[in-house]
Amino acid sequence: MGIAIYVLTFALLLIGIYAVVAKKNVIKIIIGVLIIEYAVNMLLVLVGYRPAAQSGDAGTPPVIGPGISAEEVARASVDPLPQAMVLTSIVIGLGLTALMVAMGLRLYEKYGTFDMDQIRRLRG
Amino acid sequence: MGVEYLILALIGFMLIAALVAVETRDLLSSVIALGAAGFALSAIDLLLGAPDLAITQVGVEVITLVLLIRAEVTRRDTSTPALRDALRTGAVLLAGGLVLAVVLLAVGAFGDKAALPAFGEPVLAGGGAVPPGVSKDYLEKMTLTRAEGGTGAGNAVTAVLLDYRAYDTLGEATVIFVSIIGAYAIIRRVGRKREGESL
Amino acid sequence: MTALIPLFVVVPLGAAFVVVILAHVRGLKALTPLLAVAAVAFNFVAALVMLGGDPGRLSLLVGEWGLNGTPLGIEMVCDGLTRLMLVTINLIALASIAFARSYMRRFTSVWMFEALFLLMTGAMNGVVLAGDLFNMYVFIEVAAIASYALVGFGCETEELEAAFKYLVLGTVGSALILLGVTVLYSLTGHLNMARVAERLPVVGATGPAALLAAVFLLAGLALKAAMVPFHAWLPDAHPSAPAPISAMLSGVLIKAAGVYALARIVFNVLGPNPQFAMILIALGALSMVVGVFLAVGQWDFKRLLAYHSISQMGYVVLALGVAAEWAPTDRAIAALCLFGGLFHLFNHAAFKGLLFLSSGSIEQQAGTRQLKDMGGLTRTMPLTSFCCRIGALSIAGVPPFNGFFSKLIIIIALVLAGHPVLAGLAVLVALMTLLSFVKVQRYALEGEPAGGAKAAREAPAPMLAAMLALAAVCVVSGLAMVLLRDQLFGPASDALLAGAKGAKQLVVGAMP
Amino acid sequence: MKHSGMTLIVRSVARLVTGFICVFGVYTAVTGHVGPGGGFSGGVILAIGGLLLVLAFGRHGSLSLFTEGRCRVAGAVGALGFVLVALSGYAQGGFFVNGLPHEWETGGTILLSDLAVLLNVAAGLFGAFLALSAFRRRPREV
Repeated sequence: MGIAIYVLTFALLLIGIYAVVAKKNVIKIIIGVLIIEYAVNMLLVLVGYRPAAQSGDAGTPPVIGPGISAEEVARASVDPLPQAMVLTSIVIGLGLTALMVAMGLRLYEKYGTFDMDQIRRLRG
Repeated sequence: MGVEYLILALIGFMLIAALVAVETRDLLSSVIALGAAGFALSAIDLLLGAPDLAITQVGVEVITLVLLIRAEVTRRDTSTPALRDALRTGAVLLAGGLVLAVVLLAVGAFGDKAALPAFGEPVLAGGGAVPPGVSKDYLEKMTLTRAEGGTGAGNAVTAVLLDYRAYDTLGEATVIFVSIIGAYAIIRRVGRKREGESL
Repeated sequence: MTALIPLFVVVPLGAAFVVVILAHVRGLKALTPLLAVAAVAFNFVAALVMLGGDPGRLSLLVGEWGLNGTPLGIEMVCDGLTRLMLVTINLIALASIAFARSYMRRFTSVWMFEALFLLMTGAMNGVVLAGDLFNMYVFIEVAAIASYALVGFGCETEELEAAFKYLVLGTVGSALILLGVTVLYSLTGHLNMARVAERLPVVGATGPAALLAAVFLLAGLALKAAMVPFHAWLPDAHPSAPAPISAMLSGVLIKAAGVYALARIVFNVLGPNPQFAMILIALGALSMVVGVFLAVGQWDFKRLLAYHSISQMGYVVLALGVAAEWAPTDRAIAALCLFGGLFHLFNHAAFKGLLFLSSGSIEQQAGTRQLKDMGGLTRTMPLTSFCCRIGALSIAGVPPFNGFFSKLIIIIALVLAGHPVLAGLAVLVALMTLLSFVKVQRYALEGEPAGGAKAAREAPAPMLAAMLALAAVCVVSGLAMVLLRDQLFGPASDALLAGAKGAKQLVVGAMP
Repeated sequence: MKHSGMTLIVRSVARLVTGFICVFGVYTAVTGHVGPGGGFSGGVILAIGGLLLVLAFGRHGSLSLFTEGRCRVAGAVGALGFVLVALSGYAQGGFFVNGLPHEWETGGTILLSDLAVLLNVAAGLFGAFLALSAFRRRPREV
């Protein structure tokens, strides 16, 4: 079961890389980059997961709050460090999206197309 | 074990949505399919015990979708496949196959010893060859004082993000700042001045 | 001394934020260039102070988070290699920002350029000071994003296309690096480089999971370092940027975010072994040869320089690979290889920075980058031509200049290490490089002034000062090599050769 | 320039909802040290609030106070605030040392950092959105 989850995550990564390498539309390339980000973020959360004390429940968040004592967090909660890393990585992805969209719009303005092949041809 | 099946199903959904996003010709559908994958990811985050990530992922997803839909000046992907693209696809498949083989080895599909810890049994849980890493300290010292290694925050993710590893977060805040200044720089109306022009 | 370490990162970042604020306050906009120069100059002086101080390892636990010798937070490390990189980065940064004072007059919104430049410099300092894998990734990413925007700063059509291509490939590289870091974390439970290196052998440093991490990290960093076959973005991106940025990208970014990180991870985290050595040797030799063959046919001056960057970085990676091969068995040969490689890394920063700056000066005055449209620049721009010639002689490996010594050491080390074929290749590539720069001399500098070169005038004083300073470095560092070896390169190669064992010493410093 | 807003229903709903979204964003940020959330989530949510208003009322409808330039300055101030929190550690003996009272559920400087990050992210994203949508609408250059 766990192996299938990991393997599917890497399959998602490959779909993203395929889109970046083989697609020629600017928007499609941006989508490919975002899919790669999803796969990486998901892998990070997956490696920190451990099941809740009661099997069948969702994992225990590393947050002390109503109904979750400090002992329970220390014993059974998921790993907080990968989550902090993913938060960083999500924000990096958002910043990159803004930059990529800016470049895509600018390319469209200059060439009137999103097609990288045509862009290359127009450039000569 | 119900959670694992749910996660598997959601990842399957993400894969399908990603394939649709990559392959469909209509760019608006493509972006919406990507959004579906993103929201599935935030559901997975919730199941994996990461509510912070789920909140942020939903927010980021909304902004990403708005930005991408605004960026769609045309709706159609008009590119035509050429021989070179087929070659590239072949190269990706080949490299991907190799990587997947290493991945299968690494996740211990063939019962290898030096494999990744199995899903649901992170290093943190102990029991592997190495003792649990730093995260064990993060979780066990939450209610302690600073001298004993605690931060005084009830949310371990925030404690890691803004105290133990606050320096990373400085980098992260800088990333947002740098990419936004970069976006401003890219969409300036004029990049270079012409002769004798002052702006 | 340790209190100085964070300032390398915080001063440029803080200065960048202040630049953005000042640019929006009426009357204070004129202060932004001064602030940018001051921040970089401060860093350069601080780097020299660090170099002059205690040559051992300095370690700083950020936030003083440590318990019984275990770091809980992030560790910043300053050892011999870091000191060398800090001096290199801030030297080129100072020359480039001084050059940019005049050069960037033609561009609009120069304050954005200054902010991005400072962010890129600070982030590169962060990369070389990082003692933590994820921290290194974050700063590689900051530096890379700033460089994507800077490549497209002119907003012309080709520049935007090059920037987009660079952005996409760079992001894939970053994602691969993060995947590698993830795998290492899930294996060892730590992100601190020293801790990872310590625990990796316990879980199997040569097992499939460690192999997976190595594949991701090496591929991602090779993309960042533009090693063949991951080099497709570099010949478009580096020439498209404004000249001071080309100098920064070719001069230091591919080194700090690519080669330096590669060396750190192979030597200090994964531990040198024959498989990684083979990969590095193959990447290095391939880049060296393919880069120079692609460069010979170029007529665009900046593009030619960009291809030479691939080729010259090939030398460095080749030397690192051979060092990794010999590190477990013969320390002396490995040390010689590292000396050659790191010396060449520094030299390449100096002469490639000089060449890109002079290409920018020529482009601005003569209005063209095409070698065929130039000629006789020696007469119209004597000082720029002089600097350009020194850079060309250095990169071509002509005796008294620095490039000659580092290439000679690499070739000697290759022969001693039992790789005569690779040594022969290195000699061949050096000759091809010489040939290609004879072409530059012949078409751009000699002969009758032609094309845009007729109307060219000498560059303004700040630009000349930056170029002359780098030219002086090229001449002096070649002659002062023997002196520099103990000061600069000894501690640097020791830092790498200490390997996983030495990494344990990284964890010192104050614990609460 | 005449702005392109949306229909009356959308505008009324947007007007109602935006307040809640913004309050929720700030709440998420300031309670980040005791519960789920933090500066980044809060900043992103706050930016969405602004985004909703711009989408419903058009660029010049209700947010003419927040220009691109002001957003840039606010983002820079947020980032600079975070740097100052980092440097304030020097008063306690080192970089990023958390010097404020640091017992259970106070979090020391965490709250201050959260607020700085909130300002940085919200202002930055909103400003970027404004710039990109303004770019989208302007006529093609020759």
